[in-house]
Amino acid sequence: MINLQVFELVCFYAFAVITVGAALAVITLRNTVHAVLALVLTFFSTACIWMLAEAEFLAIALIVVYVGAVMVLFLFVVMMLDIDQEKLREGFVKFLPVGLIVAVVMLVEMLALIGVRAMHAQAMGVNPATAAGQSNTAWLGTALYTNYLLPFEIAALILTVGVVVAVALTLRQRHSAKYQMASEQVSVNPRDRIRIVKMDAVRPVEPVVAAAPEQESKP
Amino acid sequence: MFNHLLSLLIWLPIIGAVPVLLAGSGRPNAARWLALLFMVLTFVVSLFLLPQYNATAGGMQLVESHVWIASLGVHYGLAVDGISVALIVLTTIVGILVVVGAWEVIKVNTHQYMAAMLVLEGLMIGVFCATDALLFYVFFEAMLIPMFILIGVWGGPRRVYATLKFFIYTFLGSVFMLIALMYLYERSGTFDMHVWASLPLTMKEQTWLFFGFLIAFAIKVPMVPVHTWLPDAHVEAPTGGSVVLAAVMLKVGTYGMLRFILPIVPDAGEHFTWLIVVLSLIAIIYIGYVALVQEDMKKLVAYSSIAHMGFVTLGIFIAFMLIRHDGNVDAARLGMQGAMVQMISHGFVSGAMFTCIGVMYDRLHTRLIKDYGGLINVMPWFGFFYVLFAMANCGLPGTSGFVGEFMVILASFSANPWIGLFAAFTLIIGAGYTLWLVKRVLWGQITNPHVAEMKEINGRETFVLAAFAALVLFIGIWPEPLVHLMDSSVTQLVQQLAVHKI
Amino acid sequence: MPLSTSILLTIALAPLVGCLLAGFLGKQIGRAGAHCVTILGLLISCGLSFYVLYQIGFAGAPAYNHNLYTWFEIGHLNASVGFMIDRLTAMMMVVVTFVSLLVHIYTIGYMADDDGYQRFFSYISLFTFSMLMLVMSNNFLQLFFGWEAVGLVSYLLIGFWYKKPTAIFANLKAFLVNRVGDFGFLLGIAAVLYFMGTLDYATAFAAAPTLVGKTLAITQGTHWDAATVICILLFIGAMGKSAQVPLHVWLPDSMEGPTPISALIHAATMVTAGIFMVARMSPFFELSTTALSFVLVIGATGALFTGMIGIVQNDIKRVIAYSTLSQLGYMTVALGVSVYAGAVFHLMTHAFFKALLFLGAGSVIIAMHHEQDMRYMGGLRKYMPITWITMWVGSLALCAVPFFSGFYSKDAIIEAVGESHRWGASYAYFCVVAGAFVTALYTFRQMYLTFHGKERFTVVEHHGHGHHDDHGHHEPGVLAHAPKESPWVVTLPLILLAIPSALVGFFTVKPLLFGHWFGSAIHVNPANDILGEMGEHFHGALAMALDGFISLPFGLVVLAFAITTYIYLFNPAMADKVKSLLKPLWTVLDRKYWVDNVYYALFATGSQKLGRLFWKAGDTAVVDGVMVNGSAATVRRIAAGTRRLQSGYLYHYAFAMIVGLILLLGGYWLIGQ
Amino acid sequence: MITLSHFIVLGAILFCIAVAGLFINRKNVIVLLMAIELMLLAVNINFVAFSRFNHDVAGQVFVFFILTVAAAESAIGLAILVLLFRNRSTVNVAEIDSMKG
Repeated sequence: MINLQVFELVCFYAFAVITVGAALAVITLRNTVHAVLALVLTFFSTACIWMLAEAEFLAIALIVVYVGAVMVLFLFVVMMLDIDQEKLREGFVKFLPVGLIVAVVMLVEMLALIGVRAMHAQAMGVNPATAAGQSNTAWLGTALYTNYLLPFEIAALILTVGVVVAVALTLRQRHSAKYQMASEQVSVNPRDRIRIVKMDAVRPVEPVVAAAPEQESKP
Repeated sequence: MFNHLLSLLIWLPIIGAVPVLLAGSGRPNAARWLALLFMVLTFVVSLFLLPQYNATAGGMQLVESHVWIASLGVHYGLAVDGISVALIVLTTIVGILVVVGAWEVIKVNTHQYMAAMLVLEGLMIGVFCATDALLFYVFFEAMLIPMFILIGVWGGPRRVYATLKFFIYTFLGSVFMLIALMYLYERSGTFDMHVWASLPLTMKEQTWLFFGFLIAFAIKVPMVPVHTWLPDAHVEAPTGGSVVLAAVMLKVGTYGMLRFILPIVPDAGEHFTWLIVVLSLIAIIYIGYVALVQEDMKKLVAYSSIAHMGFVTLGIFIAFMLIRHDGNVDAARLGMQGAMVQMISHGFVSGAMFTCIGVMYDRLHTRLIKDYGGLINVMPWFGFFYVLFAMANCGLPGTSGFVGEFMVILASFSANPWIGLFAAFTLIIGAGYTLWLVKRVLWGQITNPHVAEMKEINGRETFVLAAFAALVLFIGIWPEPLVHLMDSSVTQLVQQLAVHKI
Repeated sequence: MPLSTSILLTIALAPLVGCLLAGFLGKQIGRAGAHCVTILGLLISCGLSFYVLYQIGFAGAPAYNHNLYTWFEIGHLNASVGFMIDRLTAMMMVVVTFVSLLVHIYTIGYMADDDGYQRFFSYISLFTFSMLMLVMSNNFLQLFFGWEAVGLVSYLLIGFWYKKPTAIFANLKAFLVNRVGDFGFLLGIAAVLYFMGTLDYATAFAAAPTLVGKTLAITQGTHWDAATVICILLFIGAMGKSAQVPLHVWLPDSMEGPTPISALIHAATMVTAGIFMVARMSPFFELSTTALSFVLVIGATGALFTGMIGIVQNDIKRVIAYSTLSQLGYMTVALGVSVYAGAVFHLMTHAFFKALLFLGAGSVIIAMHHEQDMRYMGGLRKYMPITWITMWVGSLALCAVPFFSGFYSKDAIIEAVGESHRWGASYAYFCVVAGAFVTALYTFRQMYLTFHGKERFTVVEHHGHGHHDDHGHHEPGVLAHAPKESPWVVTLPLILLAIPSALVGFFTVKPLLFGHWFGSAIHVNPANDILGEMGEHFHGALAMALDGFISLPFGLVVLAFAITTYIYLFNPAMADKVKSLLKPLWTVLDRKYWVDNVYYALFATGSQKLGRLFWKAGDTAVVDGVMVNGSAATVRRIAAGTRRLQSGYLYHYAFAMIVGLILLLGGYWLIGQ
Repeated sequence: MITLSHFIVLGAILFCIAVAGLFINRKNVIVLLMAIELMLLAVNINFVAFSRFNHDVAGQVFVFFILTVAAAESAIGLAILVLLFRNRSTVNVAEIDSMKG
C-alpha cells in the first residue's frame, strides 16, 4: 500500500506542476481564448491542491464560482470583442527579460523571507474541522453565519452592486430601436391628440383672385 | 428670551437665510424684503444687549453654556463683554446697510447673495460671542465660506485669483491657531478660554503659542507682511462684500488678539511687543505710501484699511509697554481703548468709503481713479458724503476716525516718543492719499463724458450713506457712550496684562 | 455778572445753525434765504460776543471755565468739551465774529453771480463756528478739533471753485502743509498729556511749573528738556496754521479761493490761530527760552524774507498774501520775545486792516471783472473812490504810519525786540526793521499800480458778453465795460473795517499792551517782562505816535514811500530798469527762494516715487512675488515634476507598484538579516 | 508529507508568474485582468494553507470573501472593458492614457 503521505506529496507536486505550467501558459499564449482556457486549468488544479489541504468547500466554490462563472464571463468577453491579437502582442519579446528578472528577483526575495528551510519540517497538522468533529463545510459555515455574519452580508451586497454596476455600465440605449412606452400611452390626454375646431356650417365664398397666389406659394 | 439672547442673535440671521433662499431667483424682491426683515430683527435684538449688558460691572455677561462634544470637553459657550457688545452692534448695523446697499445692485441670484450675507452676519456675531475656543474656531473658519461665495460668485473679473488668495491665506493662518488650540487643550483638558487665561505656561510654550495665534490673527487683521490678500479681495469683491470685509471681518483678527494673545500668553506678548509695534508702524507709514500711488480706488481704500488697522494693533500692544515697563495704567487703558474705538470707527468709515466707491462703480463700471474727475459737478450730495468720509478716513476731529487715532497716538507717545512720532505720521500720509483721491475723483472739470451723465444718488443710497455719516459723526462728537460701554472690559484686560504667568 | 453757558453756546452754535440751514436747505430757502440766515446767525453771535467782551473786559465778570459734556473718560483722564472765556478769548471772539460778519455782508456783493452762493455762505458760517470752538476751548482736545476744523473749511473754501485746477491743487497743498504742522501739534498735545496727565488748560497751566527739570528720554542717554519739547512741538502746529517759514508755502497759493475768504480765513482769523495758541500756552513757553528763541528766529525769518517776495508779485491778492506772511512773522517775533500781549494786539489790528485790504482788493477784482493782475490795472482811483480811500487807510495801517492802528502794534513789537536780550534777538531786530522797509515798499507799489498812474486796461464793449463775467475767460487787460464802484454791500464792510483799522490802536494800546488788561490769560515770567519795562516809558498813545515819527522804522517807511512814488508815479520805466539791474535778486524772489520747487520735488514727487517703489518692490515683488505667489509657484513647479510620473499608462503604475513591492520585501529582508 | 512551505512556495511562484505576466503582456487588458486573478489565487493559496496550519477559520473565511470580491471586480472590470472597447474600439492599454497628468 502506498504511503498516504507520499501519495499526497506526489499528488501535490503533480497538481503544482500543472498549476505553474498552466499559469505560465496564461501569460505566454498568443491567443487570448487559449489563455483563458489555461487560466481555467490553473484554477482547477489549484482547487485540487486545496482539496489536498482539506479545504473542500473552498475548492468546490473556486470551481463553481471561478471556473463556472467568472471564466465563462471572460470567455464571453474575449469572444465578443473583436480584438486585434497581433497588435496586443507587440513588445512581448522586448519585455520578456524585464518581466523575468523582476519575477525572479521577487521570487528569490519571497523565498528568502519565507525561510523555506526553517519551516520545511513543519507538517500541516490535524485538520481543524476534523478535530472539531465537523466537515470542512460545516466548520466554515458556522463561522460565516455567526462571527462573520455582517461581513458576509456586506459581501452579498457587494456582489449585488457588482451585478447592477456591470449591467448599468454596459446597458446601451439604442435610439434606432423602437420601444413601446406603456406608461406614456396610458397617460395620454385626449386634448393633446385631437383638436376640436368649430367651423361655420357654410364656408364663406372667397374671391377666387385672392386665393390663387396663396395656393401657388404653398409648396 | 434674555437667557438666550446671544444664541438668538447668532441663529436668527442664519435661520433667516433659509426663507430667503427659498424665495428663489424668481422672486428677488421677496428675498430682499425678507433679508432686510431679518437684518432689522437682528439689529433690534442686538439693541437689547445694551440695556442687558451692565457696562459698569464689566466681565463676561449673558453667559450661555451647554455641553457640545462631551468627550472633548467642548462647550457651546457664549458670553459677551463690552467690546463684544460694541462689535456685535457694529455688525448688525452694517448688516442692514449692506442689504439696503445691495438692493438693486445685485441682480443675479439675489436670494443667494442675501442669504450669504445673513449667514455671514450670524457667524460673525458668533465669533464675537464665543467663550469656548473650539466654538470660536468653528465660527472663525465658517465665516470664510459665505465670504468666499460672495467674492467668488458676485466678484469682479479676477475673482478666482482673489478668492483663492483670500481663502488660502486665511486658512493657512488658522491652521497654526488650531495647533495652538490643540496644545492648550492637551495642557488644560478644556477648551474654556477663561480657564486658559489662568493657565501657567513657560516662556517657551508661550512663545510658540504666541506665534501660532499671531500668524492666524495677523493674517486676518491684516498686518504688514501678510496683507496682500486684502487689496486683491477688496478689488474683486462686490460692494457689500467689501463693506462687510472691511467693516467687520478685519476686526475678528484684532478681536482674536484680545481674546487669545493678551490673556493667555501675556509674557510672550510682552517679549514680542517690539515686533508688533514695528509691524504696526510699518503698516501705518509704508502702507500709507503704497496707498498713495494706487490707481484703483478700492485698492487705495483697502490699503488705507491696513494702515488704520495698524493703529488697532499698535494700541493693543502699546498697552504691554505701558503696563509692564512703566506701570502706567491710565495710558495703557487709553491706548487699548483707542484701539477699540478705532476698530468700531474703522468699521463705519471704511464701510462708508467702500459704499461710496460702490455707488460710483454702479454708475460708471470702473474703479480706476483716472476715469473720474469733476464728480461734484453732477453729484453734489454724493460729494458731500464723500468728503465727509474722506475726512473721517484721514482722522479729522469731529469724525470717528479721529478718536481712536488720537487716543493711540497719545498713549504711544507716553510709551515712547518715537513711537508716537511715527504713528502721528498718519496725519500727513493719511491726508495725502485720501485727499489726493478726493481731488482726482471729485474736484476739477469733467473730462470723461460718461461722468457728465452720472445720476445723483437716489433715496436708497442716500439712506445708507446718511446712516454711515450719522454714526461717524456721533462717535466723533460724543465718543463717551462707546468708551463707557467698553471701559470696564478694557480695564480688566489691562489688569490681566500685568499678571505674569510663568 | 458771571457769564451764562447758554449765551456762550448761542455764540458758538448760531453760525453752525446758519451753516446747516444754508448748506442743507440751500435750494429751498434760495439765495436771499441763505444769506439772511447766516448773517442773522452771525449778528447774534457777534452781538453776544461784544456783550461777553464787555462783561469780561470792562464789567468785571469773572472768567468762565466750565465743561459742557464729557467727550470721553478713561481712568483719571477726562477729556471734555467746554468753554474757557477770559479776556484773551473774548477779544478773539469779537475779532472773529466781527470780521466774519462783515465778510458775510461783503459776500452778498462779491459772490452775487456765483452758482455756489448758498454753499459759500454755509462754508463761511461753518468756519466761524470752527474758529469760535478753537478760541473758546478750555482744553487741548477741543483746541485741536477747532484747529483741524478750520483747516477743513479752509480746504473747502480754497477749492471753492473746484473746476479750477490751480484751486484744487492749492487746497490739497494747504491741507497737507497744515497737516505737517498738526503732526507736531498733536505730538505736543501728547507730550502735555504725558507730563501733565491732563488735557484741561487750567489744570495743565497750573501744573506748568512742575515741568521744570523734567526731561524726555529721546535716545539712550539723550534727554531733552520737557518744556522745550512741548513748546517746540506745539509751535510746529502754529507754524503750519500761521504759515511760518518752512511751512508757509500754502498761504500764497490759498489765494485761489474767493477773496472774502482770503480776508476772513487767510488774513484775519484762521492764520492767527497759531499766534493765539502760543499766547494761550504762554505758561509753557515761559518755561523754555530755547523754544522762545526758536520761535523768535522762525518768526523773524518769515517777517523779512516772505515780505520781500511780495515786492515782485503782480497778482494783487498775492501781494497781500505775502504781506500777511510777513505780518504773521511779526506776531511770531513778538511771541518769541515774550511779548504775547503785543502779538495778540498786532493780531487784532492786523485782522482789521488786512481784512480791509483783502476786501478792498476784492472790490477791485469785481470792478476789473475778476482780473487780478496789477499790470493791467492803474488809475482806478477815479472809478472807485471808496475802495481807494479805504485801501489807503489799510495800507497806512499796514505800513505802521503813526496814529494808524498798525503803528501801535508793530512799533511796540519792533521796540520790544530791540529791548530783548534773548538769543537771536539782534537778528530778529534786523529782520523786523528791514521788514518795515519792505512792507512799505510792496504796499505802496501795490497802491500805485492799482489806483494811480495810467490806466493799463482797455474797455471794449461787446454785446452778448453782457453781465456774466466769468473768471479768466477774457483777454488780459481787456474789460467788457468800464470799472465802477462796487455796490454798498461791498463798500459798507470796507468802511466799517477802515474805522477800526485807523483808530483801534490809538484807543486800545494802553490797556492791551501796558495795562495788563489780559490779566491771568497771558502769563509772562517777570524776568521776561519787556512790556513792563516799556510801559515805564509809555506816556499815552499820542506821545507814542509822535515818538514814532522820529523812529528808524518810520524813516524807512518814508524812504520806501519816496522810492515807490518816484518809480511808479513819475518814472514807470524805472521799474523795469531796476528789475534788470537786480536780475539775480529778482529771480530769487520771483522763484520764492525755490522753496516750492524743492518741496514739490521732495515731498510730492518724492512721496509718489517712494510709494511706487514700496508698492512695486515691496508689495508686488517681495510679498506677493516671492512670498505669496513664490510659494505657490514652488508648489506648482514640484507638481509639474511629479505630474510627469502620472503617465496615465496602466503598466507604468503596475510597474511602480511592483518595484515598490520588491523594495519593500528587500527592505524587510535586510532588516530580518 | 506536505508541509506549509509547499503551499507558500507554490503561492509565491504563482504570484511571480502573475507579475511577469503583467510585464510582458502590458498591452492586453484582458490578460492583465487574468494576471490579477492569478495573483489573487496565489494569495488565496496562502490563506488556505495558513488557515489549516494555524487552525484558524478566519483564513478560509477570508478566501471566501476574496472570491466574492474578485468575482464582483472581474464582472465590473469586464463591463468597463466592454464599454471601453465600444467607445474606443481597442483594449490596447498603450492607447488609454486619459489619466495622464
